[in-house]
Amino acid sequence: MSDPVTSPTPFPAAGNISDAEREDLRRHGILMTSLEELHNWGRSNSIWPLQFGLACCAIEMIAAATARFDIARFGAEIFRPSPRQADLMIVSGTVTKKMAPQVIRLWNQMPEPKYCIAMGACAISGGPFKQGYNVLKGIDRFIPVDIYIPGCPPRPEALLNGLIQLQKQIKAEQLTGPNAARFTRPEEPSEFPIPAYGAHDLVPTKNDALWAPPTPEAKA
Amino acid sequence: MNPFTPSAPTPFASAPGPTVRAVHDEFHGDLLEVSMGPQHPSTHGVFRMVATLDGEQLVKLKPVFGYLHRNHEKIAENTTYLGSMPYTDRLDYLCSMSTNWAYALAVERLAGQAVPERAQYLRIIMAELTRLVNHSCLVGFLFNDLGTSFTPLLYAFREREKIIDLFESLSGSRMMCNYQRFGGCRVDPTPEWLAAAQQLVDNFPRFLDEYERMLTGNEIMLARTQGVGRLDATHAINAGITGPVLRASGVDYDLRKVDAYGFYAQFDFRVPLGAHGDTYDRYMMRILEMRESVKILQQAFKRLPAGPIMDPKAKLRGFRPKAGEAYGRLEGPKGELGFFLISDGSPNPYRYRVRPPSLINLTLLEEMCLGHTIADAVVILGSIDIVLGEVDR
Amino acid sequence: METLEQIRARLLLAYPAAQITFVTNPGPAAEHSLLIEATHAVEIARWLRDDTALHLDYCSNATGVDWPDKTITDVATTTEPDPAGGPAKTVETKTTRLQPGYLEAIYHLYSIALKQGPVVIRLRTANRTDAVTLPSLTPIWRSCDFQEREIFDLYGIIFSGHPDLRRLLMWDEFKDHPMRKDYVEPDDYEWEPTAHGAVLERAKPHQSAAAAPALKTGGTP
Amino acid sequence: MHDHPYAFLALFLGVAIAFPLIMLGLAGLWVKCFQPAKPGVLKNATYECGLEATGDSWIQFKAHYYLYAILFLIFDVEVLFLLPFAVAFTSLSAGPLFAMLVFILLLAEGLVWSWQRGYLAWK
Amino acid sequence: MTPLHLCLLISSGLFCIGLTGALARSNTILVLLGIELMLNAANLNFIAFWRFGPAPSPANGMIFVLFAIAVAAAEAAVGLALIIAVYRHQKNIRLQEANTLRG
Amino acid sequence: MLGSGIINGLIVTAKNFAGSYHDPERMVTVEYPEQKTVLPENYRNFPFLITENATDPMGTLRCVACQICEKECPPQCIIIEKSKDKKPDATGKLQLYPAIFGIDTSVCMSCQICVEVCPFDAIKMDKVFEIATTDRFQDLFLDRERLAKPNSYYHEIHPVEAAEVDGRLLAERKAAEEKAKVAAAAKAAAAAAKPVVTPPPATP
Amino acid sequence: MSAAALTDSFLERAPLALRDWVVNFLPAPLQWLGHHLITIIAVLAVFGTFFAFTTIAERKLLARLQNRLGPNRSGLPWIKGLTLFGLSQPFADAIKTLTKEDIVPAAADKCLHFLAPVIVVAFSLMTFAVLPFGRHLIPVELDAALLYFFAAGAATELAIFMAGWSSRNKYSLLAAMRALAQLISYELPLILSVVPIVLVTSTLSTQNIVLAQGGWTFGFLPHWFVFTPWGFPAFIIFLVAALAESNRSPFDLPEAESELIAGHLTEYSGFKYALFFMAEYFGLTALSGLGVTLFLGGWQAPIAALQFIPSYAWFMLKLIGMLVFFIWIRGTLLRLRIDQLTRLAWQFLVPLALLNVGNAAFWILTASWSGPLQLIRWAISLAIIVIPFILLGRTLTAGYAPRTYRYAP
Amino acid sequence: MLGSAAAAMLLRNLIHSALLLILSWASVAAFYLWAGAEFAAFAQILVYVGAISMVVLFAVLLTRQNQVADVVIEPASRKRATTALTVGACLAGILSAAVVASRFPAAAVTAPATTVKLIGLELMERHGAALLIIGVILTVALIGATLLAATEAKRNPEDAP
Ligand code: SF4
Ligand code: SF4
Ligand code: SF4
Repeated sequence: MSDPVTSPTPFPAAGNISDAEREDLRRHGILMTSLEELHNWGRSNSIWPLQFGLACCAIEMIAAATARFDIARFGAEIFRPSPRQADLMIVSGTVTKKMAPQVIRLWNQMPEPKYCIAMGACAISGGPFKQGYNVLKGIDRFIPVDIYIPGCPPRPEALLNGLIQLQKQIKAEQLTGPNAARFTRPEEPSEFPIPAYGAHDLVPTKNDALWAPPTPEAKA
Repeated sequence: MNPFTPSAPTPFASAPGPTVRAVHDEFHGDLLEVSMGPQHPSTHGVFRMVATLDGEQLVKLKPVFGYLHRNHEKIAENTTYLGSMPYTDRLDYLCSMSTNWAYALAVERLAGQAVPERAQYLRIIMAELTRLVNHSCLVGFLFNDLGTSFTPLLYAFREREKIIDLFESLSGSRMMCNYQRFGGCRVDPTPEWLAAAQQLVDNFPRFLDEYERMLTGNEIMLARTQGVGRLDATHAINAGITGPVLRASGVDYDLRKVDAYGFYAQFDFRVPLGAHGDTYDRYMMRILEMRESVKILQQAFKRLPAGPIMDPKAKLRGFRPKAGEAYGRLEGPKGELGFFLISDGSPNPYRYRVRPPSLINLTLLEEMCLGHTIADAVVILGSIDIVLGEVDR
Repeated sequence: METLEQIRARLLLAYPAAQITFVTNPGPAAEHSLLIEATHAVEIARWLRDDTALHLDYCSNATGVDWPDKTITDVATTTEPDPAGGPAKTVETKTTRLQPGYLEAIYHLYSIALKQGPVVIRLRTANRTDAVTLPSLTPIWRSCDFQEREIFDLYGIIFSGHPDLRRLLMWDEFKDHPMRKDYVEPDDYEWEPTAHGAVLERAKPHQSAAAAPALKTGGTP
Repeated sequence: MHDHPYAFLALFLGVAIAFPLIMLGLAGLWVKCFQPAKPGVLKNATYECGLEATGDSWIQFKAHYYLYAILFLIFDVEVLFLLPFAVAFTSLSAGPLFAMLVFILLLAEGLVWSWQRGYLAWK
Repeated sequence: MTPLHLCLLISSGLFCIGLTGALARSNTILVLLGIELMLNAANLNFIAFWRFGPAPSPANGMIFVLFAIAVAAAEAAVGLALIIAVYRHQKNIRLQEANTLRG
Repeated sequence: MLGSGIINGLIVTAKNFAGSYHDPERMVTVEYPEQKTVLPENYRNFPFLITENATDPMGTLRCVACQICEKECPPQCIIIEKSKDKKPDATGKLQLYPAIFGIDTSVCMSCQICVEVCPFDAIKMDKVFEIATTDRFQDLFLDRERLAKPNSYYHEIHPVEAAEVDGRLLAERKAAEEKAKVAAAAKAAAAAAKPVVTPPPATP
Repeated sequence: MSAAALTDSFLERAPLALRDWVVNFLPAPLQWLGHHLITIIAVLAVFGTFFAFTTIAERKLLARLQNRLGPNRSGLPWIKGLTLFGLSQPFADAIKTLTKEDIVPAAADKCLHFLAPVIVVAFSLMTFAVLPFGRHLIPVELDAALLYFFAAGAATELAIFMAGWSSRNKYSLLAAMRALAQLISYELPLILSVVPIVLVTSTLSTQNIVLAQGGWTFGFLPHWFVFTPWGFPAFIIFLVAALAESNRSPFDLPEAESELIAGHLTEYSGFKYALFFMAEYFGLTALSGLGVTLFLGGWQAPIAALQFIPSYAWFMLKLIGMLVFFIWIRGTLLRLRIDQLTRLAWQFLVPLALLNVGNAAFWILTASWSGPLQLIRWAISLAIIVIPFILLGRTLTAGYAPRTYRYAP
Repeated sequence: MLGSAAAAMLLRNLIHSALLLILSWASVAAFYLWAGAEFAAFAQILVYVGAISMVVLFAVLLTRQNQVADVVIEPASRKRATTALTVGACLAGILSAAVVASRFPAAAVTAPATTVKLIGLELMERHGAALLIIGVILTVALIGATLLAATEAKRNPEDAP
């Protein structure tokens, strides 16, 4: 999904179901779809984020959990300190090159299905600090990101907005068929290589299988 | 009272390297090296402590930095003076207002820039509000480290939101105020804003009372914090520890009094001092300082003069201070926050250096923690009050 | 507090062999400083700390500065008598010389006991390449511990006598000293839709294909 | 098969063990049907705050509270005698009462002794 | 076979396992545990004779078991404390080497 | 006595529990997607470009592509390319306009410096923050078309500030018109030729 | 039984009648089996649901304590726009954890890692067997029911140790050791706090203990043990020990987030984690149930006039009350340190509990005192417990006191 | 019961052994229960599973260093193991033969109705002296064990981290 050209869109846009998909639905039968719906309902209402903050954005993430904004209303206040029980990784803040391997390792150690929100300019692209020599220019160079929330820092409401979008995305996921979600497909990787500390930079500087800058055709 | 005696033995004159305190030991086992952080619920960000444990007891503790090293200084040396101002917001992201001021202070020293009176008052108002924000959050986080299930933190954040709302309606952003300019402030608050702020400040002691009622006398809290993480004055001074942590050790050193920068000399407030230098004292310093801040704020609201908020000679663009250097410092909520600037006459600073209180206050972390349990280490770290944006910059 | 000149005088009395230079600060802040030669730095620092009149018990700030090599053009004007006997001609000979760069460590000292300060002292290395060792002041002021490690990390000054000189901010495998003025940043600007200025230079090689779509979105009305 | 007085407990134990097993089985079934397990070297590595785990955690552990364990063991046994005594308390004569008093005092003395010696204080 | 026979068979089995373990293992903790097992086997016999033996007294067997448990507990406490004390001096819990212990 | 501190704590939390049902001071939750906090006038998120006319946004951009904001933007997230031709601006002067104006919101730090330095009041801060997206490359680079928003929108989100800005602009325009008139009169007097280019009226 | 009892008898017996009715369909030799199985399944179903709602209640109550709303919009699948006040939240969590990938660390002891959650759930469930839920509702009546309860409870901490040790994770190992320390420290005060009741009631059977608390003075002062000078301290000791036994704040050291990440749970994912979670709540519920049984009159109505409400309803109400109290505690207090934890147990609770046993003995021996002597009896009894409480409390908190501060001149 | 006991005695991993032993103790308790000795069964669980196991686990964890080198392979100990096995097997044979061969008087058909109260009465009225002796034993064990376990160890210099 980081590469809009090659990988299929993670879920069909609402109201945009092709004939093949509809056929697929019929084959699934009603049982399958209701199972899917139950499954998605459960998951989307119980998103436990990893308790993990990187920088300033983390404060806004905490603020989103406080009384004023109360992320608990979405069932997502259980910030788990261990990645083993987390469903969502909110990369909230600047990912430095020194920190990147740790972030990726944590992501790897999360069980499927897992989601990633890049919160704030820094997590998306390095943000204001992208000119720094120790700043990773976007966490999506190493792990797949589902939702990007721009802002510096994004308001807590913006995080809630991102969470609602993620819920929508989860609710649209399918268990089987050609558009089956990432975690159901055996060939989709669930762990990503961790870069090593090099003499001048991380080695490698990005995961080529995952990330490529957009090409001119992408726009067309 | 000054604890320093001229003939005091030189602390840490010998190599203060890894010290293994002789732990009174019955069943000495293997030492367990545990990494606390960078992803850890209570390292306040991406700080890492490598703790060597003997059972539950710490025999060694090495802090590891740099997980949030965002190259702030390098970027600032490639940006204009003005361009660095929003970056200072992100240094100590809990108190952007006072960080802004520290930077503005340094640049004003460097360029010999004057600041109008109203702006000085506004700066004091903002800085003290920031202190309230910082200290109440810190206390909340400290209790989180002590093992409450978020309740004090959430109460603290409830109050913080009110102040943050004020900042937002004034400067446009909740956290990244970018409010100070060289020679004044950016926005002039409206009378409604001032009234709202005053009301908030008047109500603040109520919150503090409730907070203290809930926690200060709590037996568990006393047992968890008193006598934990002792820091004596001589060592604290030598290690450059500043701010409430230093004053908790009984040293009377508050830059608001010592340097009397801004208009602090005209305000009537007291500097609380601790006697034991333990975690409890550090906690109480924050509470008492908040009460003093409220006093300062009330005076400031009463006396706020009318007038311009920017020096008419101040320049927004094309700002090129003369060659030279300056070190500006102020009493941030976490300690002495300084900016050291060298100008070579170009629009960008030649050297831009932040003196981060958070980093330097950690100098004696190991010494404070040794012999305590791992649970105490977390609390001691919490009581020092660091913010990683500033530690690693 | 005494002026810096007075301090210098007293210091020279105490350490006649030491070289202590007064460095003026031309800016409005006028924070002048003392340049102290490395061999006596530790003793002088201890003197500054323990002297009863100064009592600089608190080292607030320690920082490094990089002064790269500079080519300085000296214009020497000589008056040459014209061999032809005409009026003496002034000849300008331009000589360029390389002023070798150095690394500098600056310490801001205050006294908490007497509430006075600052006294600024600076130490300089001989050059920027091989003779980059300075004495560590951590044994005198523990607060220099992390700051000197940071200077070592970012500027590459080696502090002899530092108890634990490791990189502070970057990882141990890192080779460069990134705060030096000639540090070359790693080239990782693969995608940069808003490249210009300095960034553009670095992003250019990657831009040709990548940034094109973003730029194309403009167009004339 | 017939109803043994304690058959209920046995059955209860059986069901109590079966219950989590069935749930885990269900979870396993789901994994089999829809969600291929994707173990990996990196994923199954031991967690250590995002770092690579170093050293073994199965070490010889130092536990100050070994003394507590011994105390606990002894007092547990005491409770064992205390309970039947307590049940019979109301119908006992003075002699046994006195015996029990001595018994308890003996053990309490042990507690006081270790307290005095500082074994109850964590060092 | 009567239940009593069954009980006795089981208890003798347990006893022999405990004995074998206590003899075979060189790890002192395991030796101690073997001894505990043997004690358990004895307890089993108490219960068996109390329940299935002739002319049972109402609570005697049980009380003996209680006493036995108490003694076993005391034995375990002292035994393991001893092992730990030895280990601390020796960094070793193997039986053969324990006799080389001196102060 | 032992326990009194704990009981005090319990009383405080109980008070807060009860308060959360009746005391708006204590119950501060704003149920986000349904209820929203009113953003203060000064709130800023990302910049946008002001156009005078909603019907012809690209034709009436206030920006004159002076590139000051591009230079001053601390993280360098603005890109501007000047046009080749000129168009009349609000005051009627012929000005360049940006052929390309892009802001990378995935980098922008919402610092408002671009707004402060812009001499033409052409760039202002928007308040929209619900812009989470799944595609960083497509959605987060805002080009000219997506940045342009009419002046009426500006009035909507920053009423006080916008009124002030418009007042100032109006004054400036008046002054310019006066000057133009004087100049025109002078010119007319001189040559009595050449029509004056009238500026498009600004949308209120 | 009063007249009200006549009206309640049907409701009282309804669950039993239902069971007997179902069992009748089974062939006679299997009836005992069905009888037991139905009881077990009923217990499982009731407390399974109860667990689910406890979690959501905890989240909502904590939220309210913290001035938040808490989960309130889960609703149901298939139906849009329904929120159900978030009551379906636990089911969403259940579905999620059930379908979550299960990670077993490569270094772990696989067998124990698998067994630990099973054992912990099994044994925390086992403790329900002896709780009298109602006048006629008790899964099994044992003569040594209390002993059984504690015996079953002891196994759960062992399982926590297994979990922590088998994960082969440093935080888990520390947690495992803490779990052991906690067990060895708090099992004893827990049992000792119960001994006074055994002294007074001369039985270990839970049902008999509840029966012993029947009756009222003047029709509204129930004869619950918590209202006696020995019962109240015992109840407090029991509460503290119960909190510690079920690893609840302020004794949640094994999973102390701020120090040990998630403690023994650090390496557990998916449903195994949920099982631990479940076991914690089962354990808490069972201990609360025991507390209700022993001190709060079990299923007895608080006022004679309210006897028409079925006994099991009273039991449940009191149980919920206890749980709310525990949640309240969790929302307020901070965590003890491990040394303070053991110290509190051994230097405060155990001596106090032992004294309290003597107190109860005194109470029995002076049962015949009446009139003004009754007052003296109360006074002595209170003195026996209050004076040591104050003295021991002093030594426990010696050196800790709020301080006053000076200001710079 | 037998199986777990045997396995416990065989396993190399001390923790596994200890846990298996706990299982076997628990099954002994189950056996008591089967025999109708309710109080003894729960007492067995309480003391063995709840308390002795703790002490054992602590002991194992405190002395873990040599567990890997707990050698059965070494010739000396292998010899010992074989001897032990033969001794055990012989004894097992003899005992079971004796059991099978012996005749016991007819057993009581129903379990003696033993309530806890009865045990208490019996214990206190008839075995008071024994109780006191047990009390002394326990106290002595307590003091002895604590003393043993708490004596200050000399720290070897190489232990220093
Ligand atoms: S995006 Fe802005 S607020 Fe967030 S971490 Fe980066 S600099 Fe801080
Ligand atoms: S708000 Fe700041 S970062 Fe964003 S475009 Fe404007 S100047 Fe650049
Ligand atoms: S927005 Fe303003 S500053 Fe930027 S180019 Fe346009 S007119 Fe110039």
